[in-house]
Amino acid sequence: MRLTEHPLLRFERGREVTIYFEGKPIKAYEGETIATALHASGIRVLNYSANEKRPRGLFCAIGKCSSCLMIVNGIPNVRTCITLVEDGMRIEPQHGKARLPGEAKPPEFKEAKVVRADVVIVGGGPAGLMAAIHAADAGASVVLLDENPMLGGQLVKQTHKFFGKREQFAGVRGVEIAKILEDEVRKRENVKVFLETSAVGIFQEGEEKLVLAVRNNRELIEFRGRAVIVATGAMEKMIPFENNDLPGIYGAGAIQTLMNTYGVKPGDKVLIVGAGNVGLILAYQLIQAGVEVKAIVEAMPKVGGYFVHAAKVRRLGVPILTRHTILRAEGKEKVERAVVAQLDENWNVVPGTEKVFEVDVIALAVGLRPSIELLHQAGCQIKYVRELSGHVAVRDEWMETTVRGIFVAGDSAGIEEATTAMLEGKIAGIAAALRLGIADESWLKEMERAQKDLLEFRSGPFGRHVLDGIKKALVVRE
Amino acid sequence: MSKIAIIGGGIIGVATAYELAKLGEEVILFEKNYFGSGSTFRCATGIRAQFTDEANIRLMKYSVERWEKLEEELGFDISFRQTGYLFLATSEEEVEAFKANIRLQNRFGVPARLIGMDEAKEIVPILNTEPFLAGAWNPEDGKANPFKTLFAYLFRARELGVDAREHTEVIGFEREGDAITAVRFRSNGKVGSVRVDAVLNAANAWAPLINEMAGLSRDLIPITAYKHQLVKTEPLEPGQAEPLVCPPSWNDAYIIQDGEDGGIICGAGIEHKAKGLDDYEPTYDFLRGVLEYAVRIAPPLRYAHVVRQWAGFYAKTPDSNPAIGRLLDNFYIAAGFSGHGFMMAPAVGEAMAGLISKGRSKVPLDWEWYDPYRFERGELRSSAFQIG
Amino acid sequence: MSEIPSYLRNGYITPEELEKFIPLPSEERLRKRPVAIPECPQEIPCAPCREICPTGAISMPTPNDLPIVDYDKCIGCSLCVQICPGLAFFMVHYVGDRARITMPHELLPVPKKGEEVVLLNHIGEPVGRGKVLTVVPREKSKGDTPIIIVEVPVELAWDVRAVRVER
Amino acid sequence: MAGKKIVCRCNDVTVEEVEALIDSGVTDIEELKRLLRIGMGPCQGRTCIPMVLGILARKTGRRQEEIPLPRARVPIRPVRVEVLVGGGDE
Repeated sequence: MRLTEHPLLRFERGREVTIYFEGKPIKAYEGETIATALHASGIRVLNYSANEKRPRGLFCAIGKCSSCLMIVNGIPNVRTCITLVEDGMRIEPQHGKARLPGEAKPPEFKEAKVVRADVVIVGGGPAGLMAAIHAADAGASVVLLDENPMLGGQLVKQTHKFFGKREQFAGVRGVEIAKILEDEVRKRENVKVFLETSAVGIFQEGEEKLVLAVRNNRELIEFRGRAVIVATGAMEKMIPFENNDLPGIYGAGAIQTLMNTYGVKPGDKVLIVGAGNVGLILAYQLIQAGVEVKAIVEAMPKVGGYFVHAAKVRRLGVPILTRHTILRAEGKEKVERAVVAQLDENWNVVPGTEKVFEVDVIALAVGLRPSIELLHQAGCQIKYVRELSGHVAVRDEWMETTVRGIFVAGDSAGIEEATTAMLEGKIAGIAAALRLGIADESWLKEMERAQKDLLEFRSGPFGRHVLDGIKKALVVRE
Repeated sequence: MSKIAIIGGGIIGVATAYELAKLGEEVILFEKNYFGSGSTFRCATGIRAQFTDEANIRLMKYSVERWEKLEEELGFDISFRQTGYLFLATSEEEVEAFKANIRLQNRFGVPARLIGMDEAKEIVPILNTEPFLAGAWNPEDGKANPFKTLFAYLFRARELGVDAREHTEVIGFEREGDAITAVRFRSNGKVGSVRVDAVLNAANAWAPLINEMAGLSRDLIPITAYKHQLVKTEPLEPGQAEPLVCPPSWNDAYIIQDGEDGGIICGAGIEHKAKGLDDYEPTYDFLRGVLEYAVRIAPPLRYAHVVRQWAGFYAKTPDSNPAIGRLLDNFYIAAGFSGHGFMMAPAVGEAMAGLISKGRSKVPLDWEWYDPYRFERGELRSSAFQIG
Repeated sequence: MSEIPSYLRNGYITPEELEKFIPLPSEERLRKRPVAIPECPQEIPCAPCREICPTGAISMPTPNDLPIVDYDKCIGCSLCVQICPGLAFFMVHYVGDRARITMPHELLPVPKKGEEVVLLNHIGEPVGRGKVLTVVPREKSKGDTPIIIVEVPVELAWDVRAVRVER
Repeated sequence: MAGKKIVCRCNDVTVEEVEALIDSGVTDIEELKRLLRIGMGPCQGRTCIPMVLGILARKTGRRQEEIPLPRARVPIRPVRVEVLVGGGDE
């Protein structure tokens, strides 16, 4: 199930190690997650749910959904989708709620490590990276933290080339853009990067903002700064259908992680739900990884993503069933087939139109929503804006939220594209430096240029929708 | 039949509404936010009769008896479990104090007893026995789900005709002399008014504002909102820390396993005065401070994950005992519970309903002890211990 | 539902529908030398084709406009095919009773020059077999996309848009 | 055999359970959350809350804009107790 060749990607695996699943040895590679290694060995059921004991497997692959909790070295509730393998690890599936180990030593109380900077940026995707580059160039000291072991956010899974203009990396693959931006960030001495570091809360302590974070699931770090830029990206939406929790049903991003980050095939035959850009791009990536895509179903009467992405998979033989929905997943402990049906104009299932697809994977690409937990927790005003795909923080033209000194950029400000995320990141980075009195006047012009580029990018039919949404999310400051 | 307005849709207000309806009274209940949003849903779920003074012991002994039958009476699963309270002593002096308390509690029928650490470890498998000398243990103490309890009362109250309105804020009273004749309220931007025969102020932390509307001083019942914070872990298998476990000498720190989802709730007396009645902001010092105690009480807790931290109010009076009784002609109060409202609600609701409807109640509630005018007279009670 | 264009309902576009958005070259032009055909009927914010074109043959006042190729200026260099992020550019060249289709090919295996491959139409149906004339591997491509030139019967020039390599 | 439509993975709450409670008159998201224990498991509401908001909007005819989002709390992702105390030094 591990990919050895790929038309666009090279997989460099770490040292081979052995982990034990229910006592059985399993081959794994350093640098990959427990769930990835288990998946590569064909293990789909990771736990049985808390109350109903329903089988559950990998779903989000980014540590958010709780579907992959297992007992690792005797410790329960470990998120195996973000925990890296270590030689000799003992892994057991969890059955229901966890029992803590009977005895333990009380841990010593220790002061947390403190890291200070002018600007603390949460999220090392396209928005966060651009924010870091520009805040740093404008004179600010910056710390950039990201949950993942590598910078780039979702860019690292994107094998397709980006749209836009050349200066916005048009025609360059997402994976390559990630490398370019990372190089730029690493070049700057006034940017410190903390990987595998999750922000878990923002506290306001006087003039200072405390971003509390956990590195490697082990170390508590207090990032203290005067401005915070939240560029935490997006999370996939879920939809209700029968047995929507069966192992073998994944968020599209999880499949991209398995396949493009770790080089593990998600399965052999896939049904994709959703013909937005994510679903279409995923279909193409699956084909590139040698996986058969049986069909894409889409509830809307048309392809929601860019036509050119649809055309790419159509000419490779993938049907797109518009006005269709998934009714249920079937299978004992994992997906064995998917049942879809046609919808009428009132979104009701048309009787007698059921189709069965024999698949072992169902990929959900039913949309993203902004990850706003940190902003919400920090007290920023939040508003539901349909055009931005969910709840977003209210902000001004400088991307500053209603809490002074907290800025937002990228998908966490509204679902768009990496290109707009980069431009918003640039604006937020400069704005933070300006707000702190670090950047000089000349940076205002640079920021206005980014604002103009954004407006141009958004001036087409796709972007206009977003512009309507942004109007609703905008506060005008005196 | 009189018409009685209750202000505050927390556990005290809703329980009293139910009890009044049982007595045949007409009740209208106002909650400015959603039911339970003030302090009830933010509480640590504990119920105990292990107090250190006669009034509270007797009241809670009675309340626990009501709790035991509440699920059946209300016909709703409220997750009431008598899993006990276990106070732990860290010094010989404390052991002696525990013994004295237990003697007092035993006098009023509370079956508390002193236990050794071996027995404590059987009751709480993840307990760290090493720092403690002995435990004060009452197996009849327990816990319940605050939200379900409130809704159980509410559903029954509504069946009995109570007009319970949420998102409806009381904005003033109409009075004739000392008597309140009508309540003015606002809901969805619209203002309304309803004629009433009596009013109960069950607004706890917000009670001084209601008193002011009735023409009384805000300071008559000096209630101060203190943020009492809690930290909770992910759901865990039941049976690991069921009782409320508290070494009082460790800044009143405690742990208790949620009776419904099994998450372990951690509290401590690390307190902050609220900046305002909308200041529910959890604080960083509490997050780390409470867990420092919690892992010393139960070291295996180190492997559990914290999923949330929140703050509620301890609506505290100067002696940490509530103000319960009549304030004016037809204006009553049951507020300032200082952290004990949830556990006391079955008894207090019944007592208040009796007082308002008939001028008396069979509930063993010491009206003098809880007299709302005691603060004005400067007669403070011995401080009630605040856990739960 | 009549307002939804059929290319969005189906996910592919026929030459007839494409021509409503983008004028197609004459047969004469198609026989002269390879000519770039953008199968790009949707206004999306994207401009690399215009930016890379060495003769300025692609007009696009703003990135959200459709690419309109001036077929007289187009020299058939294939840079647009290599760079197009949507893999929507193709080149067509009529040679006798054959047509040479230049297309991106980002799949494994990459065909070899001279290899016979299965020809696929817009919806992935096999419509015949054809010979690969040229392969520009990814390393040599100016747009990071490998491209191939396939020879097909001239009547399939507007159908064939992908190939399957069978080994 | 009809399968369950799961809204909340952490507590196995189904679409039908959410709908039934709304039908019984509980239409405040905060109340639904507490009665069903949605958003209180280890995923902290990331998967379920948006779906419940959608169901609530559909069933009550309210627009999503009108339904307040339950407050996100510290920590926004689960953190092991030992890390908060002083760093897990396994």
